Amino acid sequence: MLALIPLFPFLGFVVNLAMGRRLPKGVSGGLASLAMLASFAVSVIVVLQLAGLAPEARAIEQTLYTWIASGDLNIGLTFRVDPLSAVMILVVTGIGSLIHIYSTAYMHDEVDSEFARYFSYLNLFAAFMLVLVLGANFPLMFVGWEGVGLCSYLLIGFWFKKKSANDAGKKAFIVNRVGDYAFILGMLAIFAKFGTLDFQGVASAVAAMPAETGFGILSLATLLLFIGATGKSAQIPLYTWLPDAMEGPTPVSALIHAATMVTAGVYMIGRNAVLFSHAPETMTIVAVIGALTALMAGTIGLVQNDIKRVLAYSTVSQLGYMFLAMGVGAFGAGIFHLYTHAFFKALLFLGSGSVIHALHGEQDVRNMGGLKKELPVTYWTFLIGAIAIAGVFPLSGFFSKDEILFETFVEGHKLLWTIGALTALLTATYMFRLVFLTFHGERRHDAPATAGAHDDHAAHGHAASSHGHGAGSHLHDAPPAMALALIVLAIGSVAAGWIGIPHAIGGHNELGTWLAPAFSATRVVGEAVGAEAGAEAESAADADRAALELTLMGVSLTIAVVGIAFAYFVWVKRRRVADNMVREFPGLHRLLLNKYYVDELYDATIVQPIKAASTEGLWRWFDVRVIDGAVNGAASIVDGSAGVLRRLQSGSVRAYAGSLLVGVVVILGYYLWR
Amino acid sequence: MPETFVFYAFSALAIGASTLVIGQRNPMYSVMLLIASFGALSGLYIQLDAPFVAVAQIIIYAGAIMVLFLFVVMLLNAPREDAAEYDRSHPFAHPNIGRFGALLATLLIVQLAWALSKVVEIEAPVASRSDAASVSSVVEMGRVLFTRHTFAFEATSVLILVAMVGAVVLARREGPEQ
Amino acid sequence: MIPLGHYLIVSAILFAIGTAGVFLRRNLITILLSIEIMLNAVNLTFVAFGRFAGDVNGQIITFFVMTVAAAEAAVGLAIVIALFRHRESLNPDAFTSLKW
Amino acid sequence: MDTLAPYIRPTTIGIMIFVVFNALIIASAILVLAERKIMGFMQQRYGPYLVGPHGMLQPIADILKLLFKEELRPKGADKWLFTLAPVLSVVTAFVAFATVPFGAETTFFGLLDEPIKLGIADVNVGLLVVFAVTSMGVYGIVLAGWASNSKYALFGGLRASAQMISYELAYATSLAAVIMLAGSLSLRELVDAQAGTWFGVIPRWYVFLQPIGFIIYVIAGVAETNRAPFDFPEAEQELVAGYNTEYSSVRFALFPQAEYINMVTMSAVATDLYLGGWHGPFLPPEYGWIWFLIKVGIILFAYIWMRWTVPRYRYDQLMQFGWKWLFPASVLNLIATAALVLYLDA
Repeated sequence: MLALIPLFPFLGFVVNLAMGRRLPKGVSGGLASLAMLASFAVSVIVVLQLAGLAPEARAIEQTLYTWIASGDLNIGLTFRVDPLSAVMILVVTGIGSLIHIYSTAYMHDEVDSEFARYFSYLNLFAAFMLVLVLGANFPLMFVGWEGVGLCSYLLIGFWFKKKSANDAGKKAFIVNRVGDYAFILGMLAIFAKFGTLDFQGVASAVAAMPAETGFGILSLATLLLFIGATGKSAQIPLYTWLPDAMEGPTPVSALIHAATMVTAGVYMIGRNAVLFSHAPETMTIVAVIGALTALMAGTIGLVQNDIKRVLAYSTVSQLGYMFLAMGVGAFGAGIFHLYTHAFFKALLFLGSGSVIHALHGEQDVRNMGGLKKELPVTYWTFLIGAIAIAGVFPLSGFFSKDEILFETFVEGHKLLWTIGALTALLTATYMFRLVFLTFHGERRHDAPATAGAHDDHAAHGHAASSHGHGAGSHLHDAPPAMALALIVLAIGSVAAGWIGIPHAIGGHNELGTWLAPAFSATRVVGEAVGAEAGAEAESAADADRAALELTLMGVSLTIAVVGIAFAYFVWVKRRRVADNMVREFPGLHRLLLNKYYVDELYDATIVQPIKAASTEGLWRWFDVRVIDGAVNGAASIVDGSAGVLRRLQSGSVRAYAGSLLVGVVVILGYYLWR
Repeated sequence: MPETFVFYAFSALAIGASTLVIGQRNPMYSVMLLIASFGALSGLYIQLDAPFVAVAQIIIYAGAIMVLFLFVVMLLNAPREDAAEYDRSHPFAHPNIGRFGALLATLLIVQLAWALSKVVEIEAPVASRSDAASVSSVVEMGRVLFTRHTFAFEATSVLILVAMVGAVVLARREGPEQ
Repeated sequence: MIPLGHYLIVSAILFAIGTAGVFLRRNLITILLSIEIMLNAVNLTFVAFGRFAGDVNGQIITFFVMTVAAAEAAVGLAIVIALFRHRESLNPDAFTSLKW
Repeated sequence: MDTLAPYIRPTTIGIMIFVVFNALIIASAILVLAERKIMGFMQQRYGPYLVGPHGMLQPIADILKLLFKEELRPKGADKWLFTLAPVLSVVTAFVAFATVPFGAETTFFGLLDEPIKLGIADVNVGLLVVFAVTSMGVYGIVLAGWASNSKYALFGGLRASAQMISYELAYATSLAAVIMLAGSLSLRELVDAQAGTWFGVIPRWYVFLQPIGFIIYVIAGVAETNRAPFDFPEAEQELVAGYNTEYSSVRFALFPQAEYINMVTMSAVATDLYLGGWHGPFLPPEYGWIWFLIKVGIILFAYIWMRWTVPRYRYDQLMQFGWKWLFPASVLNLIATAALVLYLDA
């Protein structure tokens, strides 16, 4: 049963890969979407089964066969679904299917073979993501981990004729490698420590021991794992690939770089909640990194002009939120935010995608504006998404973000809370800056399109030719398939939060209680750590805590409103203010515009040295001298020896007979001596 | 005693004939002398209670193989050995190599002598069933040949076939008719 | 009867003669004849040992040796003829070049 | 008498050798005459008629003539081999008869107290010995052809060697069939295996079991003895006189002598193998040798008859016939016989 969930997309991938170029678009695209829907259906069934079980016993396992068995290392190809992975598979398959459907319309201008290739990649990605989520042990998860990395490379570089796309793909791949390396090391450390790689086994083993004080093996392992997570989930220091990943098709950005893949890191930490919660050092680091990332990305997002880049940075900062939650031990809150974020970020991306689609590849907000009337569906859905992410009651973003902030505060990290609050402000501001620049005000098509826009245009080439008229004349709104996805997601972004309504305002935080067992150790030692989750549940009951929560809610709500108002004031009322600010602080502006020069820094400190080393050392010296030397040396040795041995081939019968006789004498002598 | 005398006579004949075979330049004589030596050897076989082998020796060697040699000698009209002309070019012309060869030969002889000295003088057959009849019976020979050595027997048949084809292919005159 | 050693000595001498012939003669036919001598020396050894071991295996092996000798003679002589067609000579040193 | 006992057997054997030797010589002499006479009759003429009554003494005249001829040896002929060749051929011819039995054991009407077997040597592989020695006979001709340094002689020698090698195969194979039937290699046992009759009328001769084998044997025998129609080594019309072109006087005389003796040997062996040797009706075993002589005489007559009636083949036809018909036929015959023997034993 479980195996079917990743199997369906995989079959779709195989089919599309094998015969996709011969299939018409409708078939290949429909096939892919069907595969996703099927696996979504299966996931729903599975989750219902799961819900049927007792809360403490919620886990369904399926072992296909023993994958690796050597010594005491025994790894089965085992899928396990528990409350946590249940949420994940729903998110992945659900939002994944929506995005598939969306793509059938969005990618419609591609030729058949490209279209099929796109969908085969997309299906493959989904399959790997599901393996990652369902894997019951580290190696299996790592398979999915690597697989989604591969797929993101393939999809980011989908328009491989475009150099920037290729570079972005390679960047994503290589940066991820760094994280994966750390991830492998972490796995090894864990195996060295516990002798098993099964999540349950590790969890129960850890739960048996007291929380680590100081920096020990646990902290090391978890830290390594976390570095892996930063690679996959775009945190400092490995976040730089995500903004560039916007080179890929917009649905890809939505699916991979907002909804699912980037959340893998968060999921991984949640999956090993017990382990992490026993390594306070790492937890602190996670929290700090998360907060910093959130803030930094938010500031950058404030000034970017590429609509998708802004979204990308907002993704980074939202992920920062999630890590913050994880770091402060509020795993439930983190996953909650992951879940809600999946909805509204996918919605935002798809909305931006429909905008770009309508404008034939225009991505620069400075060339947009006033699209409210032309693209009503897009506008309203986009607006909903923006409100949700800004965290306005009662949309989904509000609950999750607020829970995170509350937990942070409760755990006593006042500073981190402040940063979080500030980031919330920034979020509201740049999101609505985006909204206002894109949809309000007068249209600014006279402004010259950016080079990037032109490249994109070339990539979409036939897009322009297919709708004959250029930007500026009448635009058409999202076609039905896209509209469907947008609307569903909009509903999701509104309602998704309602399963996590805190007790303070009369909710029951179903999600929290649902997830609680997943973050405790195995049923046996469940109470040891389950206390934390349970504690949250019952302590929420007492009043002052509720009061605190309520005040904090108010604070964050006001923050959101203030941010929105500020954005409105600056980018709708007083356009000059923005320009003045730019003129006032040119250094700051340039710094932010160039993303703190991080890319340049990496390029100078890492890329160039490696390049030089491999050119001079590996190529010029090792390859040319050592390897080629060895090869040529062997050849010349053979040549020389052959030159000597050739003299034995005299062709003279007597010479041969002589050698024969030597052998006779020697052998006979040997047997005589014995 | 007569058999000793016969033995020495045959041995002397075989050795002398063989020596002469390699001792002179006319291949025709070599062939004839070799036949003589084979005859002597078959005499020795008879002394060893192997009459069948003795006769087969005559039939196969003297009767067939040697006729073949004779035929070839006559066909090529047996040119005398042209000793000198290649010797300068030959690698063995070098004296050191000649000395080495001589050393090798002496070594071989010494080893053979040594080996023979190691052979205890077996006066009588060691096996239990050593009567001449059992050893010389053709029936027994055939039985063993076709039971224990069947595979070798078949293998030799294949070998002969291959040799026949090979000989035909090699000796066929590739002329204009191909 | 005649001791085993005597037969062995005879066959050893014959073998040595054959070897010497292979080395000393410069006539392919004579060399082939020398090889025949060596084979017969071996045959004698086989038969002698067989007789003194009291079974017929020695004689049977002798037959196999004869068969091999026949095959060898046939092929060898064919080769000799073929070579003689190329060079009007039977001197092995005339054929030192491995192809022409 | 007892003191003589140990010497009786050797002396009898010596006497027998003497008798057989002279008998063979005389037989060859008779054959010379017989051949010419029969040839004459076949060609509607008298043949030799002057020397003695009905030219009976013609052979003696021929021998005397040859003895008094001058011995010529061509220049450049190989001295030793030229002399060795005829001797070799005639010696092999004589030796071949050594193991051929020609009569049952007899006491010569009580002259000897223990009976002896008529036949010089009785080897348990006698048949093979005959075969081996006759196969040696080819050397005489080949050497003669090579040694006399003449192209006709050389051709004769070459032909002889090729022809004999070819036909020995069929010859030996047809013998093998008989050997299988009798289960022995000793000629005497072979003959005794043919004693008695089937149904009291048909003698148990192998010729009735081996008709094909018998025919093959005879043909191959003719080829082995270089008789017409297979007399290529001395084909007059093509090579003056073949291998013995250059011979004269006694050396020349030895070749036909050897040829006739070989004929006798062939016939004797044929008699022993296929015609039941000395076994025959009406005569007591002591007189079996008379039967033997009769049978041999019949076969010899057939030889001569064949020579003067069948024309000579062409050489390639000879080879074709030998390899493509005679040899396969004999092999098939052998296989059939083997199957038969297996069937009867089982």
